Amino acid sequence: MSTQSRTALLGNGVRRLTEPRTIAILGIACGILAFWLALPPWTVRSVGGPLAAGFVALACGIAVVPRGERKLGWWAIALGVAGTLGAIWLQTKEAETLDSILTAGVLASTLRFATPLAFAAMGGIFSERSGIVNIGLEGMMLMGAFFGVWGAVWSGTWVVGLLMAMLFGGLLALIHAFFSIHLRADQIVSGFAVNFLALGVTGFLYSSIYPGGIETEVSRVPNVQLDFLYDIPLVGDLLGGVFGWIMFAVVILSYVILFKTPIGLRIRSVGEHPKAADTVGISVYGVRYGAVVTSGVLAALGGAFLSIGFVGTFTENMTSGRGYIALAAVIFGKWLPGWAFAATLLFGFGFALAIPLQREAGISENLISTLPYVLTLVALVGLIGRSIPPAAVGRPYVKG
Amino acid sequence: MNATRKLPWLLVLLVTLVLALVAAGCGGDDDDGEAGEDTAPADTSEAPAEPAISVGMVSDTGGLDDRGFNEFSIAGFERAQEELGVDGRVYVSESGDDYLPNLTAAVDDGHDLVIAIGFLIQPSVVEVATEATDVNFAGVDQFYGEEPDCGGENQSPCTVPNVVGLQFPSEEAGYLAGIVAAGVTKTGTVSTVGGIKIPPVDNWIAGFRQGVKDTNPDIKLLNAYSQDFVDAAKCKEIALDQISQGSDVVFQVAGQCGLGALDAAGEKGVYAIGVDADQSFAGPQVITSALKPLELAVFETIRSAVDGTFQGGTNRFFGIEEYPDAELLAPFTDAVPADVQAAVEEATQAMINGEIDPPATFD
Amino acid sequence: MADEPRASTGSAVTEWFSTRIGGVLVPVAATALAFLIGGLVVAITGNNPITAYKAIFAGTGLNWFFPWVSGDARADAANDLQQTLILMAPLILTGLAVAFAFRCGLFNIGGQGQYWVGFIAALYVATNLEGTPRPLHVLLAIVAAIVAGGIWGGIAGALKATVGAHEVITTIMLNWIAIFGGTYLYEIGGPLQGPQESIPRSDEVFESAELWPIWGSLPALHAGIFIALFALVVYSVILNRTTLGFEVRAVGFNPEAARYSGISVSKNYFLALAISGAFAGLAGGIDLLGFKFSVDVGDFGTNFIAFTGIAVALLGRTRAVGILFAALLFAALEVGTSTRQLDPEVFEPALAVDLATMIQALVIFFVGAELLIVYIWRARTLLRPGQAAQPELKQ
Amino acid sequence: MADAPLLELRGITKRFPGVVANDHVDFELAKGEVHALLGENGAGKSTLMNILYGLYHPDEGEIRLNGKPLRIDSPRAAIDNGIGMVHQHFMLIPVMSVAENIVLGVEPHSGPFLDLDTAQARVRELSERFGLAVRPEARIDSISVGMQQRVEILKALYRGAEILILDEPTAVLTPQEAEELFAIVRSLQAEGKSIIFISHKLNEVLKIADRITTLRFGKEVATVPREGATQEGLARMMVGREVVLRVEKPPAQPGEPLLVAEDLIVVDDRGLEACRGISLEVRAGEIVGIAGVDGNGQTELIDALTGLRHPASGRIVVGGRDVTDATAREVLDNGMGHIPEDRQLRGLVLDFSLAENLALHDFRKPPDSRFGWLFPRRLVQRARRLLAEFDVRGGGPETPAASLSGGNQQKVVVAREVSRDPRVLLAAQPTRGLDVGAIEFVHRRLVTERDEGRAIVLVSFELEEILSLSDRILVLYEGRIVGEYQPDVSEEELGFAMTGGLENEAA
Repeated sequence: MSTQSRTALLGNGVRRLTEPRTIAILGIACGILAFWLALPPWTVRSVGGPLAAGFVALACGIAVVPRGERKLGWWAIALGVAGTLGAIWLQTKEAETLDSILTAGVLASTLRFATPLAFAAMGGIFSERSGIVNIGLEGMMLMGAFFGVWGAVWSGTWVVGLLMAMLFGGLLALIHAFFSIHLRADQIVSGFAVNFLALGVTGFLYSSIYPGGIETEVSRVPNVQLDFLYDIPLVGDLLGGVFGWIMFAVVILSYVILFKTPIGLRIRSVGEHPKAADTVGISVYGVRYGAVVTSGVLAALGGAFLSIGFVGTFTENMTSGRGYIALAAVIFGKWLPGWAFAATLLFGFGFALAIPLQREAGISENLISTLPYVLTLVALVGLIGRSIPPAAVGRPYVKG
Repeated sequence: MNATRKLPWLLVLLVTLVLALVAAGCGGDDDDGEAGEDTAPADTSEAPAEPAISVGMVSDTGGLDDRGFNEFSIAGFERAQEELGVDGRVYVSESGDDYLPNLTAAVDDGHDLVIAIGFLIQPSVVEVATEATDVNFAGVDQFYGEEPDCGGENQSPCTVPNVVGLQFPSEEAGYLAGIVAAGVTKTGTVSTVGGIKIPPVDNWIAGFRQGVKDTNPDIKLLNAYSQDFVDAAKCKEIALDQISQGSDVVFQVAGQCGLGALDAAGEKGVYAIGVDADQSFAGPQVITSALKPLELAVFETIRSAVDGTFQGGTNRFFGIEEYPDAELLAPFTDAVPADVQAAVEEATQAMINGEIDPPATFD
Repeated sequence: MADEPRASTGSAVTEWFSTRIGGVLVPVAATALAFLIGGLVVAITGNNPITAYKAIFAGTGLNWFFPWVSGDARADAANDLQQTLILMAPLILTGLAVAFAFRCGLFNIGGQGQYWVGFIAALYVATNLEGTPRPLHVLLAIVAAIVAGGIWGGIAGALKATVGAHEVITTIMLNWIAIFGGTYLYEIGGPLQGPQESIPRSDEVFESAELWPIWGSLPALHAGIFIALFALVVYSVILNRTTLGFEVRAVGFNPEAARYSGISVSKNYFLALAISGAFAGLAGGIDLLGFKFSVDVGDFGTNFIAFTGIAVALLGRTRAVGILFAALLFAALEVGTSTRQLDPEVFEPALAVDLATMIQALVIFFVGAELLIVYIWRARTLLRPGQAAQPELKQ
Repeated sequence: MADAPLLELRGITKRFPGVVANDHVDFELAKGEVHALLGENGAGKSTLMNILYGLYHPDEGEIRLNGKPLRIDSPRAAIDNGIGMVHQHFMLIPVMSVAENIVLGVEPHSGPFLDLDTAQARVRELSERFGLAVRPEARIDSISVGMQQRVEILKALYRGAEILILDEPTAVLTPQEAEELFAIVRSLQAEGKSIIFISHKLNEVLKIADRITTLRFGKEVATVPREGATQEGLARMMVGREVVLRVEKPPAQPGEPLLVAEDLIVVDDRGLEACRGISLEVRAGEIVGIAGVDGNGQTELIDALTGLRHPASGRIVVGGRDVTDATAREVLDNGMGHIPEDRQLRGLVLDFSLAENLALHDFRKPPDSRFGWLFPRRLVQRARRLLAEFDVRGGGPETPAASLSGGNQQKVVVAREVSRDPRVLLAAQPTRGLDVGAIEFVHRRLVTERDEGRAIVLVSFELEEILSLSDRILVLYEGRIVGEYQPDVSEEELGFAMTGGLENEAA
């Protein structure tokens, strides 16, 4: 960040505005606003205002806590949650359908939007922690989405679908790894080519294998029927799917592997200072290959969630930009699994929010659709600059 | 030097990978593909006589497998190839930029009849047809006005002597679907998931809403758009939201995206109604599907060109009045009770008689 | 590292390559390799790659340049060539949008958003100001496109310059905002929707704002191609003959050294993205004024011209001449693989589109991986013993 | 000590494109010996050791350990054979703890999990055994350079190294720290470890080594025992001719003050005060040396003086004009010349041609450009003149800077800064990593510029350089100037001030 050049007052002013402390205070303010808007006697027509304010509060909190502003940050998060819940509560009071709101409301929808993002983000963390930028996540997800369906249809069981998704996501990642590790191609360029390639390959295969669309019943990743859980309205919806469990496991495992095992230590060392790792006998190339392929496998699982986990079909380019958003979550979450997951929840919340907003507020659907991106951009301002990536990320390593 | 020395093996590996990626996917398909290649020429050689006429189909954007305008319009063309022995080919538009060049190419390739699919392509059709006066055109989902109600602000394009507009009052099928929905709902709330807010989408929804209201004015109606025709996850979330709002019948009008809405209904154990074609493959929750006689319209248009009855400078309607035999709803499942089926039957008759005329737009 | 001999394999060898063969070999070889592998894909799917490629080539209209093509074939070729050239103009510009930022060390994925913003601004000017004389109206609309694109790119640039927000992420976000925002403007009931209430389409531009057609019709090749060619010159001049270009290149190669020389890195980040955006915005402007004349909501999601522009910039190695030829190649590829050109019996139309995408991806891969090409080149020289296989590197 | 050697290198040859880095070098190491490898920068010392450590592969020659031939194709193989190396640039990961750095690659684990407790215990135990006083849980970026070096040594010991290669270990240390290192080396020797000590400093080689092998231009010159070796004799072997160890220069004739700084407070990137009230004055025609251990505020001071970083408070005057709030460009235009530390990273744009590099400051002004319009041909013309004047070899105006040798690259930087006729010339580490010839060139040039009436600030970590060039010496410690000396001060006294000795005394 030494390029932080001092462009006189403008730069300084903005920097002051983007101090974690300032942002945390802004977040708290938004949280209070959300709470206030949600509460009677102030009767807002739509649930949109408090939800949006709660979103901003959450965003600010999630952004600053891992950057050191813990106390204020947690306050912002708490108020954001309170405001959001208050808004939902208000809504249920109006609709008088408590049950239906809680079982399939904004939070469950948030989690479903976040699931594919979370898989891809965990993949992104592995790759970037080892020093390889992976904007090919999008393509790897797409591979997972297609080959998940293909495997499930071909074999008749979702298990094979998942395996195929992982296999082909991993293979595509291997190509990215080969180009960026051995051939030292620009990693962003290579990742971009990966996305193009995946678009072409999946489109090509989809058109040639299923010329009339997929008309057979696709074997789906099932829901676990843990009755005692499933009966609780909200929890049942959140934790009903096998995929949800896999996702939580992946997030926790990612953390444990990266920070509690020798493998993780090596991955991080390669991303921070490959030469240092090399001199103690760690295979830099080996670790990077492993990490990038892992990222492909995970991203593909995210894609498979979309196809055989959630909607049970494949459509061309069905990931529609989710890989890029996952990448933003990685940076937002400072390359830490827990916080990146929180960031995916945040983005998921943004998308989930668009639906009730459209329903309640009656604003143009297209305008609302820009909301997650605008809010993300707003939240990103000042935060990204402070995320310090692994020191060697993006730089090819030349063995002596 | 080290890295480059190892390259040969990695190169081999890489090429193998790329090929594996493709080959693996194609494995199951090879037979179909080759079979198709083999039979296509055979077909033409066995064709009885000279092809009657040659037809160029210019698609809308969204791909040929869109299970919507494109796929079923082209199905009509394929039927004409088989039954009428016509010749011709399809021009795919990937984006709006392709409309003009595709139409121009279709004219230049010497087709006698050019069928353009989709209402957004209409201005391009007018432009090309005005120049290529010796070729006949038909526009699916297009309407051509008569003087003086055309051409100006806020009006449809005027008729062109060699162009026929093919019109589908989708609100009729939507109306019947609405009756079904009103008949099977238990919660008193039904909903629609639209793709992008354009007339061909809104026609369905308008009819549907009217059908529901006419059956039971107390039923609550929900409607939302996904702004997307491909992202099935989005439509599924919207449908789930509507179901959480109490809807127990979901009518999708969102192309491939809408398959997600059907899936949501299946998952939540409520009813769904498909669109365009019989979408019962999505599961038993799909109690029926509202149909648009695209295949029929295209086939009929081609037939008129073959037997010389093609008449340009006008519109052809493929509504229930013109084609009372056309199926508007796919076969019901057992979930639709007999009285509802009877109500549908009754409304169909009323529409044929002109007693009911569902609106094409809604607020 | 001090005086350790620069033992690295990559930079020295590739340097030798780009200087000795004028940087032409790598892109050409990359393209050849991409087509080779693309051909293998075609073969695997049971088609004849040579026939397929022949058909694609014929579809590009480039055979118009062969004197022996005559009659109907020549007329067809002329038509096709017009399409290729129409597409080439915005591809040059979106390619420049990527290339200029690249020279400053930035990756501008936001060309698509900048394209649309420029398009919308030009549309606004071209559908208003009735009665303005034609050259002026055209000029105003084009300036509007340039400025709007520049602002859109400048937002990402300003975020990069002030708070260091990564441009890849901000430009992606800005793309979506432009796409959804544009759709909103022209949707049914949208603030800029055209005269027909039931159709989500904009007004038509006034004729006084249309670019002059120069060849053919429906759609005709328009004067935008000259604007694009001129932009190539502007690009080259800015980079090589102005102090601004000098700064941009210095920052692109080594921001730290640039800073030590008193060059403001943030200012150049901002300017580079703003200028990039201006190029992309101009692309939107000439597409509108040249042959689109209006927009409907369906267009926003189906246009990927700026993404192809990335491939153009990379294949052209961010050099003006390279971008010219790369834009021609990709325009030809897109037109040649469009279904109107391919006989369905030679190659199934639905697949051709995806094949083109794959070839584009492969080209990007191989262009990015100079070492691969270098290796293959070496292997070639190794086959001929007696020749110096080892390039002489230093001193 | 003359028994069968523990380690033998025979006829090692390593060629890089265009260079023979090692030309049939022989080297042997006895058990329990400290064997110095002496040579100039670029003589091939590091290459030889990197070969021994498995980072490079020799084109010819063989390595024998205990008389048996050995193939070392990776650091892992070297480690497995008990060879450890402390690199000149530390191979430590700043954001990780000492213990994590030490166990990296040979982690203790319980099941699949990393056992950090065991790691820390073992590190602590080793540290105590060799008297290293390292805290295993500290983060690398929070400990001193000397401490980091000990971590590197521990890293090797942890892996069971019997042979320890120390590559220019004192380059980054203060004289006191160097003494401590020598003590550690002796205690290692006492434990039976064998040590290869790479250096280009004659005095310390004579102090610590049992035997000394000299390399020049990649060839082995001689191996001599310490007894009987003299500085002069070693210097001749190393350079191939008599070297002038002190720069001959006429006495300074200081004129008016050209650079004045008052009470400068400068914060670093982390927002901490790195310069805490620095005042200094540099006059025309004098060289002021700023001595100090790396990290005591030098970078921030240089940044502030050159306008790259604005001081939080204080005042800077260059040539009579207040430039406290000026931008870097304004400061440069106001008569500041800056030879930055690390020419490859900050001094040059390696992908630019020499002509462009030489114009890096002045391209905005006529005759290079006018109204923003650049005249590349004029850049080339000027470059041609400057390259001849400064005797830059290895390329013409159109050659990319990357393809020049380090010495010639530095000449380009010097040429650029000097040719602008600055009033103040700020040289940071101007000879780092250069060979003797280039060092002499830079030193002579600095003296010439002084005599032309420029005010010269020399920031260097090399005491020898400071002592031989400066007319006055300021010592920087923890962001303050803690003393001013005349060039006849002893190294010991300077070193004492540099490590805060004066402050502690005062306290």
